[in-house]
Amino acid sequence: MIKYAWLIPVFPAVAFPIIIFLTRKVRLLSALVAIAAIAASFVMAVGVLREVFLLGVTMEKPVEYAAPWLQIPGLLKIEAGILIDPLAAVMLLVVTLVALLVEIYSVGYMHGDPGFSSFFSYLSLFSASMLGLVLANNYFMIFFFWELVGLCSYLLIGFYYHKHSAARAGLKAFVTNRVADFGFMLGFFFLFAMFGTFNFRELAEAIPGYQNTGFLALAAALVFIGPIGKSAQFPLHVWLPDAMEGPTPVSALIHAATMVAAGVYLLARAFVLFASLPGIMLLVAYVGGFTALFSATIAVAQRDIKRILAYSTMSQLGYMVMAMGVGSMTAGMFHLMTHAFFKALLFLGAGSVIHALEEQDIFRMGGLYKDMKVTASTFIIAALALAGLPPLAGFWSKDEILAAAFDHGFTGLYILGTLVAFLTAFYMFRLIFVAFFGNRRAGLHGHESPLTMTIPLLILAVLSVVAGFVGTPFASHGFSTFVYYGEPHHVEPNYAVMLLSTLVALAGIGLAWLLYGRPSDVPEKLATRYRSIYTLLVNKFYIDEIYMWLFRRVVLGLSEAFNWHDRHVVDGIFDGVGDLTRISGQKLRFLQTGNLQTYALVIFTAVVIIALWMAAPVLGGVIQ
Amino acid sequence: MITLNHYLALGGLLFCIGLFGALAKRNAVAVLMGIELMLNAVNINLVAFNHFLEPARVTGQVFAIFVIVVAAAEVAVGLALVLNIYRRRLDSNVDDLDWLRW
Amino acid sequence: MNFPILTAIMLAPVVGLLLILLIPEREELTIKITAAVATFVSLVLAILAYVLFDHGRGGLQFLQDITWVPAFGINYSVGVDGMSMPMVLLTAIVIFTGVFASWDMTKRVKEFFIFLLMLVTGVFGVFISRDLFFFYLFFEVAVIPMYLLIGIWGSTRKEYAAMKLTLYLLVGSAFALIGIIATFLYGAQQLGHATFDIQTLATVKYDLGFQKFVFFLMLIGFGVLVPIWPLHLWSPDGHVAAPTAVSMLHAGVLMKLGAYGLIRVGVFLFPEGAKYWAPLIAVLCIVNVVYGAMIAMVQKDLKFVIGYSSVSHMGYVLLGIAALNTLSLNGAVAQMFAHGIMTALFFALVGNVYHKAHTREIARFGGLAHQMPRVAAGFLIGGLASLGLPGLNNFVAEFLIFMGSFTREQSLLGGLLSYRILSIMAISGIVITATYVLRVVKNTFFGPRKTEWDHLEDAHGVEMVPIVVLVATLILFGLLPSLQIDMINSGIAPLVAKIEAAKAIGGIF
Amino acid sequence: MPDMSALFFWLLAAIIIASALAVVLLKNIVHSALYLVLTFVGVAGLYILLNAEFLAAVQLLVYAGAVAILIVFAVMLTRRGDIRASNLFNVNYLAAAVVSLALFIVITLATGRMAWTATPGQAPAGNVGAIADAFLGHFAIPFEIAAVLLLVAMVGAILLARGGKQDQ
Repeated sequence: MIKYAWLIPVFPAVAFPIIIFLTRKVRLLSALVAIAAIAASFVMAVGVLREVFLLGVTMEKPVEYAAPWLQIPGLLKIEAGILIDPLAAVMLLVVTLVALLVEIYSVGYMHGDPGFSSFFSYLSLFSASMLGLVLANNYFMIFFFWELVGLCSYLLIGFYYHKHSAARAGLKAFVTNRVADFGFMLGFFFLFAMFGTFNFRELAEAIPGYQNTGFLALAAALVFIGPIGKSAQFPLHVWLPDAMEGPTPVSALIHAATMVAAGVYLLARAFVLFASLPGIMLLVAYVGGFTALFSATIAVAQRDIKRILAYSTMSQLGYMVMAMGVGSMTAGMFHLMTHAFFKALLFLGAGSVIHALEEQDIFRMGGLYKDMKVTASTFIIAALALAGLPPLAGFWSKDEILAAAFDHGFTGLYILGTLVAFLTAFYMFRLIFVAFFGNRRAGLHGHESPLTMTIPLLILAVLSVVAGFVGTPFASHGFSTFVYYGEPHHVEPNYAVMLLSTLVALAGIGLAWLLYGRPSDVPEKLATRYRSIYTLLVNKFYIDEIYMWLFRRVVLGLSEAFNWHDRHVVDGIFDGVGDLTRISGQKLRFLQTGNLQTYALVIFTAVVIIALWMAAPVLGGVIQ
Repeated sequence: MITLNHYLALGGLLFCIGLFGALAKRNAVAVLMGIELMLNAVNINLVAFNHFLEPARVTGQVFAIFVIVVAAAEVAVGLALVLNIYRRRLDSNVDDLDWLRW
Repeated sequence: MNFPILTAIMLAPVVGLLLILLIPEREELTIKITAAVATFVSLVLAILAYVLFDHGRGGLQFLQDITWVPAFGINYSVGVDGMSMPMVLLTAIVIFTGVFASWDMTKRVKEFFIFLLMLVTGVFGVFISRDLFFFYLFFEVAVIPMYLLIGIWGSTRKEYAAMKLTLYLLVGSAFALIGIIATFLYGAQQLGHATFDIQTLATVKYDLGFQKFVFFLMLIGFGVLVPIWPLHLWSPDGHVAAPTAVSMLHAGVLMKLGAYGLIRVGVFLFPEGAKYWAPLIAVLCIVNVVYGAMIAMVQKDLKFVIGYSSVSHMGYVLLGIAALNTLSLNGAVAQMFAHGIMTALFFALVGNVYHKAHTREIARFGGLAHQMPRVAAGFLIGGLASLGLPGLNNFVAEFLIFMGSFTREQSLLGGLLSYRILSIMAISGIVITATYVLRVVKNTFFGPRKTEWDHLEDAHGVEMVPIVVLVATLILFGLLPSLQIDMINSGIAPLVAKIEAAKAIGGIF
Repeated sequence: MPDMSALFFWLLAAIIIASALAVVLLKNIVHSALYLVLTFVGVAGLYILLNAEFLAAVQLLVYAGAVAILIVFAVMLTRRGDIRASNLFNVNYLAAAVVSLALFIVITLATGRMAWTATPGQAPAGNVGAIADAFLGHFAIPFEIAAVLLLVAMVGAILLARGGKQDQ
C-alpha cells in the first residue's frame, strides 16, 4: 500500500480534468466523481497509516520514493518524489478525512448553485495539491504544490466571482501569499546555494554540521516567511478573514485541513532547519504568540459569524506556530490535527446556519438552538473543544502546547497562551450565547439542514471529542512517540497547567454568559466606555487600511510615476530624436526650390569650386 | 599665328555665354538657345582638337556630328516639352515651374 | 536524414504564400484554409523534428548546406541545436494558432495572409540559419512585413506604431549589421578565408577590445528586439497597434529573435565581451522586470498591460543571459519559449474580446466571465502562467533563471551589489506580476454581469484552436519540463563550455 | 596666307561672341533667335577654317536651318504678352553671370597651361570620304544608335507636342 502512496494525490488530481471536461453537465455525477476520488484517497491514507505502524516507519526511518522530474546533469536534480513518515501519514489522514467530509457536506450546501460542478472540480484540485504538498520529499515539490494550493484558494475564495468582494478577496489571498512565497522561494534558494539539493533527507543530514549559521539563519528566516503567509500569521494575515467570501465549505477546508495547515506543516517538515537556530526559533515562537493574542482580541469585537471563526483560526494557528517555536513540533502537529476537526466542524456548522438563514451577523440571529438542534449541539461541542475544556480534543492539544512553552522556559509565552485561551473561550461563547440562545432577533427562523450536511457534522463532532485521546498522557503519549523531532519526548502531565487552563476557559465562558447569556446592556456600555479600543478592534487594528494605503499610494503611485516617466521621458527622448529628424527635414526641404535653373546654378558653382580646388596645387606650373 | 589655345578660349567663352543664357533666362526657349550655344562651343573644341592634335584622323569631326545629332534630338524634344508645358500652364517661363519641388 | 526538414519547415509558408497569390481575392475562406494548411505542415514538421532531435548527441542537427556566394563564404546552411529547436517549434505553434486567431479578418484578407506568411518565413529562417549572412537576411525579411501588417491592419495609432517599430528595429539591426561585418572581416583575416559560418567564426580568437566593442554593438542591435530597457518602447506601442495574429507573432516570436541572436551570435562568438557587459545587462534587466511590471499595473488598455508584461518577462530572459551559467541560460531559452506561448495566448484572447467588443479599455469591462467563460478561463490560465504558477511552462523557466542567477557568486560595483541581490530584486517581480495580472483578470472578467456585454459570444469553433493549443502546450511543458530542458541543455552545454573556457574578466562595473 | 586665316579667325570669333552675347542679352526673343542663327553661321565659318568643310555644311543645314526654324516655331507657338519683353532675365542672373565668368576663367587658365602634344600627320585630302569611312566602319554601331535616338526623339517629340490624350 505504501508503495502506491503517490496515488493519494493522483485520485483527486485526475478527478479535476474529468469533471471539467466530461461530467461538467451532469452535476450529481461530478460530485460523485469528486467524492469517489477523495474517498479513494482517504482509504489509501488509512492504509498508509496502518502500514506505517505495521512496518515500523518512524521519523528517523521514513520511506522515500522518487522519480527524476527535471535534471541538468551535475547541477540540478529535481525529483518528483514522496516521503512518508508518521508526520506525513497523519497529515494525509487528516486532510483526506476533512476533505471527504467537506465534499459530502457540499453536496447539500452547494445544491442549486450554477457552479456546482466547477466547485467540485476545484475542491478536488485543492485536495490534490494539499496531498501532494504533504507527500513532497523536497523543497521544490513542496513549493510546487504550495503554489497550487494558493491557486485553488484563489479560485475557491473567488468562487462567487460575480461578487466584487469575492473577487477582491481571492486576489488578496493570492497576492498576500505571493509575498510570502517570494520569501519562501528565496529561503530555499539559499539552501540550494549552500547545500546543492532540495531533498529534505539530504538537507537533514547536511544542515546540523553546517558552520555558516549566519546564512543558515537568513535562509530559515526566509523560509519562515512562507508559513507566515500561508498560515496567516501577523503581518501577512490579512487575507484569511476575507477568505470567508468563498462558499462556507471552502472556508472549512481552508481553515481546517488544507491551506493554512500547509504553513504549519512546512514548519514541521523543515524543523531540522529551525531547530538548529535558537534565534530563529524565538522569532517563530513570538510571531506565533503575538498572532494568537492579536487575532483573539480582534475576534472579541466581530459580529460576523465567519469572521469570528476566521480570527479564531488565526489565533489557533498562532498557537501551533508558537508550539513549533518553543521547540515542540509534536504539540504543534497535535493541535493542527485536533484543530482541523473542530474547526471544520465550526465552519460547517456556521455554513449550516448561513444556509438556513442567509445571514451572517450573529446579532441578527438568536435562539437557533430550538430550530437546529443537530447543528447547534455539534457547534457547541466544537466550541467547547476550541475553548479547551477537558476531555475534548482541543484541551489535550492546547495543553500540550502550553506545557511545552512552560517546560521550555518560555514563561512569557505561556502566560500569553493562557490569556489567549481565556479570550478564545470568551469569544466563542459570546457567539454561542448570542446566536444560538436568547430571543430570535430580526424574526429569522432557522431550519435543520439536510442529511448530507448533518452527517459530516456528527462525524466531526465525534472526532472533536475523541481525537485528543491519541495524545493524552493517559494513552501513553501515543502521538508524541509517533510524530516528533529528534528524540521522542513527551511532556510529563503538568496538572497545574491543565488545571489553570481549564479554569481560565471556564472563566471565559462564564464572562461570556454574564455579558451575553442574558439580556444586558453591559456590552454596550463597555463599548462606549472604551470606544477607542473598541473601534480599533472592530477595525482589526487598521492593518488592512494601512496595506491598502501602502498599495494605493506607494505602489500605484510609483507605478504611475514610472508610467509617466516611460511615456514622457524615455519615449520623449526617442521620439525627440525622431522629431528632430523630421523637423530638420521639414526645414531643409525649402532648399528644394523645384526650379531647374537654380539647381543648374548650384551644379555649376560646385563644378567651379571643385575644379579650383583640384587645380590649386598645380596652378603655378604647367600641366603635363 | 592662331593656335589651339585661341580656339579653346573661344570655345570656352562661347560655352560660358551659353551657360549664362541657360542659367539666367526666364523663357524656356531662351534656355534651350543657351544650351545650343554650349553644344556649339563643345563642337568647336572637338574640331579644333582634331585639327591641331590629330590632323590625320577625323575622330573629332565624327564626335561633333554625333553631338549635332543629339542636339537636334534634344531641341526637338525640348521644344515639344515647352509646347506641352505652355499648353498646360499658358506660360513658357521656366522659373515659374517648380514641379521638381518636394 | 536526407529529407531537408528544416528547409521544408521554412518553405511550407512560402508555398502557402504562393498558392494564396493564385487564389482570387474574394475566396477568403480558401485563403484562410490555405494559410492554415501551410502553417499546419510547418507545425507537424516542427513537432517531428523536435521529436527526432537526438539530445543525447546534442550539437547541430538536420544540417543542410548549399553554397551560395563562394567568394564571400556565404552558404545557405541550416541546422538546429537544442537552443534553436524549441524556438522553431514555438514559431510553428504561434503562427499556426495565429492564423486561427485571425480567422475573422475581413480587410484585404489575401494580402494579410501573404505578409503574415512572409513574416514567419523570415522568423523560421533566422532560427535555422547557421550562416551569419542568412541570419541577418532572414532577420530583415521578418521586420519589413511587420511594418505593413501593423500599418495597414493595425488599430490604435497604427501608422505611428508601425513607423516606430520599424525604425527601432532597423536602427537596432544596423548596429547588429556593423557587428556582423566586423566579425566577418576579423574572421576572414584570422582564418585566411572568408566565411559567414557561425561555428567556424566561433573558433577564431578575437582580442578583448574587439570583443567588447562588437558585443556592445550586438547588445544594442539585438537588445532593441528583446527589448532591453530603455530601448523597449516600440514594443508596447507595437503590440497595441498590431492586429491579433501579428501581436502574437510579434510578442511571441519576434522578441525572441533578439534574445536568440544575443545568445547565438553575441555570447557564443564573444564570451569575453559577454562577460564584460553582463553586469550592465543584469542591472538593466532589473529595470525591465520591476519597472515594466509596475507600469503594466497602471495601464488602462488590455493590450498595453500585456505589452508591458512582455517587457517585464523578457527581463527575466535578459537576467538569464547576464548570469551566463548553465542553469540561467537553460532558463532563458525555456523562458523565451514559455513567454512566447503565454503571450500569444493572451493576445489571441484579447484579440477575440476586442473583435467582439470593439474596445480594450479595462474599466469598461467587468464580469465578462458571465458571457465568455472560455475566454475567461483561457485568460486566467495565461495569467497564471505569467505569474509563474507551477505546473505551467513559465514556472520552470523562471525558476531555472532565478536559480542560475542566484547561485552565481560575483559581486558588482565593488561589493555593493551582487548577482544574488539582483536576483532577489528580479524575483520580487513575481509578486508584482501576480498583482497586476490578477487585478486585470478581476477587473475584466470578474464582478457583476454587465448587460452591456450580453451580446458578446464566447469563443467557439475555430476560435478555440489557439486557446486549446496554447494552453495545452503550457501545461504539457509545465508538467513535463524534461521534454524541454533536456533538449535545451544539449544546446546550452557547448555554449557554457565556451564561456567557461574564456578568460575570466571583470565586468564593466 | 597665314595672316588671312588669322584675320578670318578673329573676324569670325568677333561675330560669334557678339552674336552669342546678343542671344543672351536681348530682350526680344525673336531677335535672340535671329542672332542665334548668326552664331551658328559663324561657327560654320570656323569649321571651314579648321578644314572641316563637311561639318560646316552639316552645321549650316542642321543648326542654322532646322534647329533655328524649330526654335522660331516654338517662339511663335508660345508667344504671349508683349514680344518686346519676351526674353527677360530671372532673379539669379547676377549669380549666373558670376558663375559663368568664373568658369570661363577656370577653363582658360586650365587650357592655357596645358602643354598640348600634337600627333604628327597629314590631313586626308577628301574629308568627306574619311568621315564616311569612320561612320560606316569604326563608328558603325554608335551611328546606328544615333539613328535610333533620332527616331525615338521624333516620336517622343510628336507625342509630347500633341499633348497626350484628349482627356488630360
